[in-house]
Amino acid sequence: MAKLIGGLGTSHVPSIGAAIDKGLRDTPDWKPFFDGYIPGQDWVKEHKPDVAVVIFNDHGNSFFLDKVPTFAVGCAEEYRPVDEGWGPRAIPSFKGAVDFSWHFIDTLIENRFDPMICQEIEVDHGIQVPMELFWGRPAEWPVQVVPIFVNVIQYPIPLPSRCYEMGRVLRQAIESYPTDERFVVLGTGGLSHQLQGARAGFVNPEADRAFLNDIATDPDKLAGMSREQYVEMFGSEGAELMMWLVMRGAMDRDVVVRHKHYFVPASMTGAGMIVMENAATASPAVAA
Amino acid sequence: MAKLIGGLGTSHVPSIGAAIDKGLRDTPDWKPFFDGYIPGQDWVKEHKPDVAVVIFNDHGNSFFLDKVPTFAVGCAEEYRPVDEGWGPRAIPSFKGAVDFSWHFIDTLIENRFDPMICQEIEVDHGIQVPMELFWGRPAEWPVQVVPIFVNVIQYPIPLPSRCYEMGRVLRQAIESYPTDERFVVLGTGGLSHQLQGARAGFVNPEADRAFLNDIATDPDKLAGMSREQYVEMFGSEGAELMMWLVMRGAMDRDVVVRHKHYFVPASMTGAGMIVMENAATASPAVAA
Amino acid sequence: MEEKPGQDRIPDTPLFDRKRSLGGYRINKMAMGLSRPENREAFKQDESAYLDRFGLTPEEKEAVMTRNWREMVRLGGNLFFILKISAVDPVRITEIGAHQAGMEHDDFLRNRLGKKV
Amino acid sequence: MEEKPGQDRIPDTPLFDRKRSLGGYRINKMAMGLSRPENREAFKQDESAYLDRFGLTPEEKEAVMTRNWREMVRLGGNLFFILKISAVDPVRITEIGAHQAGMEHDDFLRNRLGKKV
Ligand SMILES: [Fe+3]
Ligand SMILES: [Fe+3]
Repeated sequence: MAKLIGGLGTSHVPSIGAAIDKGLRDTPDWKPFFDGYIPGQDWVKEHKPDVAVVIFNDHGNSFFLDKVPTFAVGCAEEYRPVDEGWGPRAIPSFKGAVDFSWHFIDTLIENRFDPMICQEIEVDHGIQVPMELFWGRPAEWPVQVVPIFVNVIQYPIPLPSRCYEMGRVLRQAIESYPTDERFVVLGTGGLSHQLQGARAGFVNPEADRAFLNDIATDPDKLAGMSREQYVEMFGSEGAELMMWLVMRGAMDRDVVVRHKHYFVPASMTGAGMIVMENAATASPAVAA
Repeated sequence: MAKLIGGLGTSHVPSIGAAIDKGLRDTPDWKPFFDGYIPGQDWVKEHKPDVAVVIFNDHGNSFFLDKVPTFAVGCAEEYRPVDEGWGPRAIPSFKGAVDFSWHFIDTLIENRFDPMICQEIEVDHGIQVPMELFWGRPAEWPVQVVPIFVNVIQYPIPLPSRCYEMGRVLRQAIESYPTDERFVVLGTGGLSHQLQGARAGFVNPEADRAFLNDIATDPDKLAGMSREQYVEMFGSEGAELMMWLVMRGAMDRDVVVRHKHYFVPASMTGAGMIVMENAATASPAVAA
Repeated sequence: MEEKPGQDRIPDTPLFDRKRSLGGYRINKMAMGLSRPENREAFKQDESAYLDRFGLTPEEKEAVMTRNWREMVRLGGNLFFILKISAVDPVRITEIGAHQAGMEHDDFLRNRLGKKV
Repeated sequence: MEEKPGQDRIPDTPLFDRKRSLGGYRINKMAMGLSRPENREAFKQDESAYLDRFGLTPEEKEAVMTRNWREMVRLGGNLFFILKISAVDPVRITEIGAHQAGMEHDDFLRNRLGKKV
């Protein structure tokens, strides 16, 4: 059976992609941010996952307001970068883990989830940036992906606890998948930021740092919070942080934190990263 | 609070609409079919519902295979007839119960359903035909509608029991909606038919008649059946009959059957109709 | 876990599962296109060119152009999509059914649908 | 039942609820259009004509043409859509933030984002 080897969390701010594209990686503004991801990249190189399940939200690029899915799961052969206004970015397309995607969709339906099933869809910075942060900018991505889109823009957005539940179903799908492939799950989005209204520019480094602790040690608390508490604590767009709960829900109760990184502000956002392994099957490496 | 005054069930075969359009209502082929709906139309005239929640499936008209939602709920001001290949039919557009739709969507999300939210969408014979069968062909529809689209075409389709559960949430939404509007819920689709494969033309009048009994008296049995049992018993397309369970799930355990009608074949389909009221609040009229 | 439908365990009943949805994607997309009047016109004017626009394989093209419904379904065509071909080139749904069943039309009406013909 | 978000009970934090999604539909659709190169060209060539194609009201048009971000958001514009205007007419996201906050840019960077400017 397939195996879950790690849970990764990261912000997916579009400016990160723009900074890479413009060659700003080593400028004073960006270097400390990018350097913080080196241990995460090393972890990926060492553990060589075959499949990355990436949870993110579309930002008005693949979906318009006419039809907003609460959860959408991709099962395409290929996911091309979408034109967000500046033309599609010059990064390789993502190859889909097609067969696992369908298996996951079957498992979701059997477990009373109601996903939209996407055989053809383009993807925005929500998945691009996390992939670049952990895998760099290869000529071809060395992993196949399963994109999970969550509506965190138009209300009603899903409950945090529903995201957490979805993670449990994802774990079940991985462990019932008859290959020996190695899976990582990436929760993306956040941390605190607000782009709209007079509170624009709100960041909450203290809450962000607490979140990076709690996601490892007390995820039930985070899953029990209301949507409104997310907005209050992390800002109107920071509420997308609840997508990390899908990743966390796929993991065991007890995890080991391998790496962790926090930087503020990346553009207008508190930016964070975490690498976790299930404690029961963790590699012998020293914790961060 | 709003009130559920009845649960209606009916087939939604496209040929029914075509027969009306071509003026074939009173031909020998169609008259017995249409006459059977007169009591249903009388019931609607007498009970004057304000809002009709209609559960149906799109038939490759509003959605393509690129993105297939398991459940989609409309919250638009207006739903126009879609061009199914013969041009949009010359029937009035449907007016949406916009505010209730959003209330229902909120209630679904709070109850761990994951609908797609549709502010702009056209509708096919899946809703058109049931509306015409119960309300005739008025210049303007005298009710507002809430369309619920269910994927019953591309596998995995939802579990019958999940449809039934959705009905309970619908009931909760109606009874927590602060107006005095009168709601009917229409389950549509079926009964037995198969359009594809060497078993094309399969109908099962015996199973259909049993279904029309069980939907009133033993819905738990129908909700407990597997998807495969639906296909086996009602044909590959007859499996859409499970959408009646959303309607039935919105009703009480005990119902009174006001009217019932069965006719086979309408085109290639076993066609059925039912009108039910909750026993506890049923009008004093004599049962059918 | 209930047994998964979509694996054709019911005789002569092809379910529209991942395999067919993927395999039939081109045919169904072409047919979905017929819900636009300008595409219906294009289909009528030059069917072969219209089919090429959607990248149909020679096998798929042949099935469509010969109105071989059984073959279209075998290749992943779904009736709800391919039925739109009958909006351009009329044929009754019962004829499509009879063709798939491998029966004469009257025989199909009588023995499958129980009609008195 | 938890309290429903989307009712602006958090100060200065407009949530994108049914009211804003409906109210901002035209502005957001217009902005979504800018993800196509031919529309970006049309916007550049004749912004007013491009906005008219999406049926913007005079109030909405005024807000877009004066790059009044605060007003666009008040009218239901959502940042993820209207940000695409900055792909055609460049402006930094922090300037958009500062405008909505009613602050000078440097002040915004320093006091909201904690930057040393
Ligand atoms: Fe985001
Ligand atoms: Fe149907």
